[in-house]
Amino acid sequence: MFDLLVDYIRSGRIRLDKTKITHRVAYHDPCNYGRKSQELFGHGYYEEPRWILDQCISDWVDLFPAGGNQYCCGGGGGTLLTPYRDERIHYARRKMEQIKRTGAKMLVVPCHSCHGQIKAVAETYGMPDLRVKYLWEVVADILIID
Amino acid sequence: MIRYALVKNRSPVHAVKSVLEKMLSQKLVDAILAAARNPYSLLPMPTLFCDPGKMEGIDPLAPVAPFNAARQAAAVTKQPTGKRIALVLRPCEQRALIELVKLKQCSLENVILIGVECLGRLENQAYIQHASEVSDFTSVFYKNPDMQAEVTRACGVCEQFTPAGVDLTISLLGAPEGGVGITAETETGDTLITQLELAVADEPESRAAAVGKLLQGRIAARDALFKATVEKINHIEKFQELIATCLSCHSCRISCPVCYCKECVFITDIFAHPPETLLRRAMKRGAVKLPTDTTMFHLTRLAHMSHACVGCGHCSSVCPSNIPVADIFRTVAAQTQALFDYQPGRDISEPIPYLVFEEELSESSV
Amino acid sequence: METITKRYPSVIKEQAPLRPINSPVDLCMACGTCAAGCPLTGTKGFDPRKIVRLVLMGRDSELIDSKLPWLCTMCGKCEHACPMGINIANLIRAARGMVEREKVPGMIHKGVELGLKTGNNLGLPAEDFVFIIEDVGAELAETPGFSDFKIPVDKKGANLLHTLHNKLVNTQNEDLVHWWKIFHLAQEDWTIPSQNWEGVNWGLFSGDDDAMKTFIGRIVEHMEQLNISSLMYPE
Amino acid sequence: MIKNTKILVVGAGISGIRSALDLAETGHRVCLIDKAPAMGGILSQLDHQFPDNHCGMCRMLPMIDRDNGQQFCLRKGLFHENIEILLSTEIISIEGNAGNLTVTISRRPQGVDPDRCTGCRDCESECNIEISDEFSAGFRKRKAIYLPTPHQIPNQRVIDWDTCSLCGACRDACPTGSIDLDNQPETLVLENIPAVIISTGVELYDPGHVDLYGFGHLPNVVTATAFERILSSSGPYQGRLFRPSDGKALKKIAWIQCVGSRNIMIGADYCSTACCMFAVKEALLASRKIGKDARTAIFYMDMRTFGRDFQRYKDRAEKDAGIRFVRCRVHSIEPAENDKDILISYIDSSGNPIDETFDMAVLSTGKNPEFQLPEFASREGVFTVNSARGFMDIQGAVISASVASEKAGRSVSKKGSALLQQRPEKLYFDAVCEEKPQLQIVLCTCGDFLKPVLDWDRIKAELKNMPGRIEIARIKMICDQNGWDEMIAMLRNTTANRLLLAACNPLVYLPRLKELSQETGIMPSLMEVINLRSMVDQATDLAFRTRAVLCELEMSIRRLFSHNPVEPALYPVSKSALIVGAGPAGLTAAISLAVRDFKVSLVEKTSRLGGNWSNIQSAESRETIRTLVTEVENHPLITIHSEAEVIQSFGNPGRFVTRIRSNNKDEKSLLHGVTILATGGRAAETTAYSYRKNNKITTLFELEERLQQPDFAVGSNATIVFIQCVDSREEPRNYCSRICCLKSLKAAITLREVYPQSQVYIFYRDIMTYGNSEQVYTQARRKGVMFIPYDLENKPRVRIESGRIMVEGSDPVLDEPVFFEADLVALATGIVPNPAADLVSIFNLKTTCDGFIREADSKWRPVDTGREGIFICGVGRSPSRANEAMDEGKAAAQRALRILSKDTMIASRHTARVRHVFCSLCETCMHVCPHGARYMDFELQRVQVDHAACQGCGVCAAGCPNSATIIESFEENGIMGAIEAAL
Amino acid sequence: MTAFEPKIIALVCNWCAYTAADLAGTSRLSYPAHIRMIRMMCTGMIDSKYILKAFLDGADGVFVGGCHPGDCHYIDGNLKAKKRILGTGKILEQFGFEPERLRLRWIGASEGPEFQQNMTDFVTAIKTLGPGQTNNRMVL
Repeated sequence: MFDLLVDYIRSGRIRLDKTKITHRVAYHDPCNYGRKSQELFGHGYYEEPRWILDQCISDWVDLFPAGGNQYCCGGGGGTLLTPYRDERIHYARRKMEQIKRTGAKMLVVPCHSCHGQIKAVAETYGMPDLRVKYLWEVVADILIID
Repeated sequence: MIRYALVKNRSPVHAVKSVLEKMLSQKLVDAILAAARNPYSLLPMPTLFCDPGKMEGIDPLAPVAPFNAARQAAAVTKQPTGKRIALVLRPCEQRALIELVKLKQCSLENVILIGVECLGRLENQAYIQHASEVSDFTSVFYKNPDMQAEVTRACGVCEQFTPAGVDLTISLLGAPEGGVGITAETETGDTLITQLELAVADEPESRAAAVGKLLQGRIAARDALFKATVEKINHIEKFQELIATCLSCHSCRISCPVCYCKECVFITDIFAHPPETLLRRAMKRGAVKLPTDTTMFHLTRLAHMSHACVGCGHCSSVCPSNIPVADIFRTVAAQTQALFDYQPGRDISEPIPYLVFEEELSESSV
Repeated sequence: METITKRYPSVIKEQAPLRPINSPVDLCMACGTCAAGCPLTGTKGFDPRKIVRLVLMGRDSELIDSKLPWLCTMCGKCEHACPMGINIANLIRAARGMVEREKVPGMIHKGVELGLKTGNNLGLPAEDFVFIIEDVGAELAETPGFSDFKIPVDKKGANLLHTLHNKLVNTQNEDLVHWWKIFHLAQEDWTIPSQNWEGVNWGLFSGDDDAMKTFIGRIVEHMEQLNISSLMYPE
Repeated sequence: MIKNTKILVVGAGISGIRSALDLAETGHRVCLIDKAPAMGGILSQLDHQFPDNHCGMCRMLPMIDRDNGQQFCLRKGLFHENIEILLSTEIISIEGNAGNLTVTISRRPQGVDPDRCTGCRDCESECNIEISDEFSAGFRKRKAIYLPTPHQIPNQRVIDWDTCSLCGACRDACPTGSIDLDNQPETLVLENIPAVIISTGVELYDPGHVDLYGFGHLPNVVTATAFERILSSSGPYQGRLFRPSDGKALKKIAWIQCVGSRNIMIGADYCSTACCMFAVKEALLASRKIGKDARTAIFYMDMRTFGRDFQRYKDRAEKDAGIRFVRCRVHSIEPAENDKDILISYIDSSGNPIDETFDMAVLSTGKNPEFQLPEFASREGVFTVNSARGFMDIQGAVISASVASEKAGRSVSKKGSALLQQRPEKLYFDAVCEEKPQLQIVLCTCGDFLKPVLDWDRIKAELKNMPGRIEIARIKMICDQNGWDEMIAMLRNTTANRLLLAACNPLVYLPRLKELSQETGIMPSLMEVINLRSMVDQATDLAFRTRAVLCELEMSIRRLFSHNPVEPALYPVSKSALIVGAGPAGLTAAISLAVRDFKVSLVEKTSRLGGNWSNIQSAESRETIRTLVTEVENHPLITIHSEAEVIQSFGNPGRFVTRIRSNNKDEKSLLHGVTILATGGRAAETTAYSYRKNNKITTLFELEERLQQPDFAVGSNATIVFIQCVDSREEPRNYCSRICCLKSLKAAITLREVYPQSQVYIFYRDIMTYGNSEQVYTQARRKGVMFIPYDLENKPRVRIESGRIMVEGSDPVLDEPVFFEADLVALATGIVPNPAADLVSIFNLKTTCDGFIREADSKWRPVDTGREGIFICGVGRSPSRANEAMDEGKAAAQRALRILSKDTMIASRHTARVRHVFCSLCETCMHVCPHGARYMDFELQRVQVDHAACQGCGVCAAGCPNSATIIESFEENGIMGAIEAAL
Repeated sequence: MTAFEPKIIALVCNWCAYTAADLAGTSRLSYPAHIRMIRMMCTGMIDSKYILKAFLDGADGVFVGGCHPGDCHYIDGNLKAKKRILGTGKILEQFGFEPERLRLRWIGASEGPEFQQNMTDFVTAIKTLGPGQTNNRMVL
């Protein structure tokens, strides 16, 4: 998926308008594309999404810690499908604090679980206006249509 | 347990003499060092007795001491002789002796310490005057409280007139007419009381009161002296005024029982300046008084020995220039001894302050 | 399912179910790194160190019978810093797999079963699915710049097989279009299967290896059938 | 090609310095090289070291023949006649055979001529390159031309060729033309090198390699070395505890242990040994500096306080300084909400998660797992110091350095190319004391610098007024070769017997005075150097400045005239040793000395050699000790006195007389030059945990013996419980015995191997597998041994119920009680020293409160005692493992060789002298002497000074009321004269 | 009237304070030129006579710089010095010398800035106290 987007952008098959998003955006590394991928396939997708973001947005920031040592949003491993909602919300506190601290208005994730989880708990953590977008959604939003 | 025995005789002097004679004749000791008059002088001098028949002039109670006998006591106990010696000393002498033991100048091995309660001593001339007038001046002195006025200034402010830490104490305060109390403070002393077959008794009730009264007076006098002396020395100029007449004769240091040096540093090469040094000094300052280092001498002596000063006052007694050396020493010593919580002669196991250092490495600085 | 590692006698633990993931559980020094790093520590008694300790003590069943494995997201942060390289997430997944299927909480197992039966975790029939995506596709075609957009369903020989996360099909249809826009503009040769389009492998979550294999097998089958060279998988 | 019969020591850190000095002091010539431009290694960055929180590095300097080296702070540099030092130098290759190596070295020029550099710093200000300064751990920036350490002597700048752009700005700015930008390294081939010692130390792990600690990202996460700089007054904040990000005063600091250690994922299956204590020390120092507001915490796995005094040190840190010890390895470090503080999440002892913010986190970084020794380190004839293999504390490094010197020295002497040499030159000069003192003053005008800033007419005139015969000469610049030659030429023609050099930094000149002395015949002790330059720098107006200079001159004049050197008595050295105790340490020491052709008398209390160790331990260790015993028994130079003990001893280093008595009451006197005490220890006894109430409850030592019995058996399903730290690491026996953990682990592994069905539990407080022995711990876990930590409040309990042994405890991880029926319980009772009170009083030494014989200094002189010539090693000094005890034996032997290798004991300058005519024998001096260098001569009734042991500190002189004791060169009249002159 | 330029004697230990002074010097940390430094091998070598002599000869202050406790090259010479200086100071105090004029400080070899600070502080303190009792007076 990352490879595909990188390929599209790099080869010029799609063109992006970097001026469209002006507010601050934060990026969240999903466990699956990072640590899990690193463990199973020997490559963690850390650089690729960041390169894509560089092409899309001028003011995007990393959470800290990010990459291999990032915090899980709390929605992975199928927990969204379990009835343990309170625990899941509690789980997300670290991630949400990180997001809050960046002052970003939008969080970009490349994962459906993270997307679902963060959207679901944003209000609990006092960020009802936080927009959560898929990485490809961001790309799709700023496509230059001839 | 402290045992009190009462010895009665014609006079306290005879009572003491009888006990000491008995000690020698019963061979409880091989020798006794005690103050005694000899046929040539009215002044009792420390005398080493081996024959009980020779103890005629013995008078350890005599209110006079031409010098502090600690040095003489040390002289007879410097090296072990294998003989058992009893030392009859005044409290200040005995305390000085303890200091000398700590300074390895003598040893108390095989020594029996007999302390004499001392109500003070008179200056030599005053004593000779009285002694030539009365036959048993010692008894007169103890009977007559007014005689206190005549004791030396050092004795007048001495609050340690009762011996402590000795085997036997000979005391007069509270004892009935013609008698002396003998108290055993140690096991050795206790055995001696038994061996001498002394009559054990309850300590007279009057004793505590008498001791207390004297002590009170002495403390008051001492504090007054401290106050007065501080006023005289609390600026180096005032102090120089006080010692202006010092001849650098070093009598004070020679008479001092705890100034134990074989030779004083002030007569060594350290202070024997070559002419060019003296000239250089004069050149730099315009003028120098000779001999030099007088103030230095007194301050150094304070630095070296004030922690060990027992307050016997002999330094003042011997000073040809009437400098109140003892007043200065006692006043300063009170400070240095308090600083190190040190009391000279109190306890033989109490180390000299300059020989013990904090084991715990504290990081504070002065 | 066989009983889990009987810690003692431990000779047989090499064959024990919680071990096959090649996890050096024995090396644990109970240092606390995992517990310190886990956002869940303290929640309902959860703590990755305890999980490892229970396994070490041969008390796996206590772990399996609890809901602890289901709280963990298997995010792997614990093992990221583990100085002994103990693979705790896999331990959790193995534990999940050993739970009696009926006791699997929530809709995971149901989803798996539906998925196995119908090809997607929602149990959505193919016609309904094609209807939904074509409806969304038609909507996109009304957007400027995408007038010629059409969803290629079951296109043979396409370059790229696009599977979908069921929630986009189910409740969040509006998020379907992002990729489509990109594909369209990139002039990608892509296709969506009408059957077995499920892009989420809940077998991974339930610890059910067989189910997981079946799901993957189906996708591979698709690619072979349709002669498609690459796969776009949402997870 | 350079023929160079020097032993090469590579690495001038603490180990290298120790090795170089060891060899230099035994008469070898040494070349000490380091690739850095300054000496000292990592210790140059540490002002304070555990376990006393102080330095004292100078205590490593020679104590015998002090005049061969310097008498000032070792951080300033090392100066010794027999040691040549090459900095910025690296080894390229080592060829040849043991005993005759050819070593190729490459030496980079330093760029600045030390003779010409005046330290003006103009070069630095002109340099436009700025990089992070290594010495200050990056807290400061430095230029490409810079001072590597602030304290080194000479303190001229060097050029960092790696960053220098060769722009030439510095060269143009230099007023004395001392900069040369030719950066070609010089390659030297050294032939005939008899031995090489590798003491390069280890590299530290870079925590920036992992994404866990935020190192490099969060400015308030620093390494322990960097924190050391923050603590230092030569550090970035002059010793005040500020934090880097915002200069906020530090209050709350966390130490994170095992960063880069005990982590098999990065290939670090070892413990870095020193970091635990290092962290405790830093926390303690920080707490003291901060005061009552300090909140310090150490996050650890096992607190490895395995040294003799370490546990009490840690306890004090905990109780007195309130340092919090948190048993949790930290996962990662994050910024706190305000982005400046840092956030640490951990679990407390009950498993509760806690988030805590700190002002700063300090990472206890260990050895870099990627670090490897160069290939040539394994060559024959090349000896590697253990501290170059793994991180070590100072004591360990110092001992291992002496072990390497012992090996190198032994190999050299074996090969017949021994370099032992008696010093040729004549130290004491004829009849100086008979001559009239005459003084030559040499004033260096520092080029033209001093001419205008002083009133020279007045100086001349005033000097005429000063007492004594004085001549004055002015030389333009004595620090350059011309000036120096000019001065020597002038001094050769003078009749002066005293010299006052008024120049600049005296520390630069002090090491050269000996050379000057040989050229001119003036005794080194009759020379003085004063710093004219700094006086001039301080004072502002001419008159004031001139007066200051005159004062200083007169002060020195007065002191020089007071010097009155006398020749002290020399005495021959008895070339034999007495060794007490024939355990591994004693035996090793005996062999070390015997192979060097010194006679050894080995006194052993029991009838058997080998000590406690001969019947336990691994087969390999048993074999080692058996070989050692055979070797000792068969060595012609070793006389064994078994079933004998020492009853009396007196004498001085080089000349002791000791009486020994054997069991059959025979007495014998031995004359020997040195004494080595290796009195050993034994298994501690216990009454805890129902010991002896059931024969299945044994001590660890008994179990070890039983494991060797062929009939040893437990049931195949047996449950075996080990309990560590029995009666240890708590008062009254509050020390770690060092050996028990390893023994228990090995026994547990054996049991698990023999009885795979068994269950083995180890109750422990902290597993003390420091260094590579960590691998044994890892292996034990891999073998399925179960570890259950306990603390003093929660010890396991052992009960016997109708013959069954019940062990109860609790598992803090699961926070649950645990309960076993045990088939075997092994109690790790630890070791206690053999009673040594008699010996200690015979030799006038001291013991610790636990009865171990106390060394002179636990860091710098670990195998010396307070008395020169008497050495200690093995368990009698401190708990140690057999290999460590044997190392100590070697180290002690090496120390002893300093004395044995001399024919006569030579006193150094500045020793004390007693003027017997004044001495009152009060013994104050004897009491205060820190080196036991005085004794009462009962025959002569005199206090005598042992001139070899006397270090000239002068405490005796200050204690002596009438100056019966004086210190040469510090005579009282000289100092009093100087005071007079100063005012 | 000219400004008061105090005369100060500093008795410093060879191993630490003297080294720190050297470090201060080479680090260009200047300190007042009123200080006449006398190098001792150890502060434990300082005889009480030196301090008395200095004050009697007109010193306005005496500074003693020794190693931090535990750092002493000779084990505990600095602690011995501390005791002696304490006693000597007490005596001087009796004769009107302000205790502030005699100062003992621990300065480590690497503490160049501390040395500078200590010197500056001491000179300032002495200047505040004014001339000592013996300044320009005849001492017998």
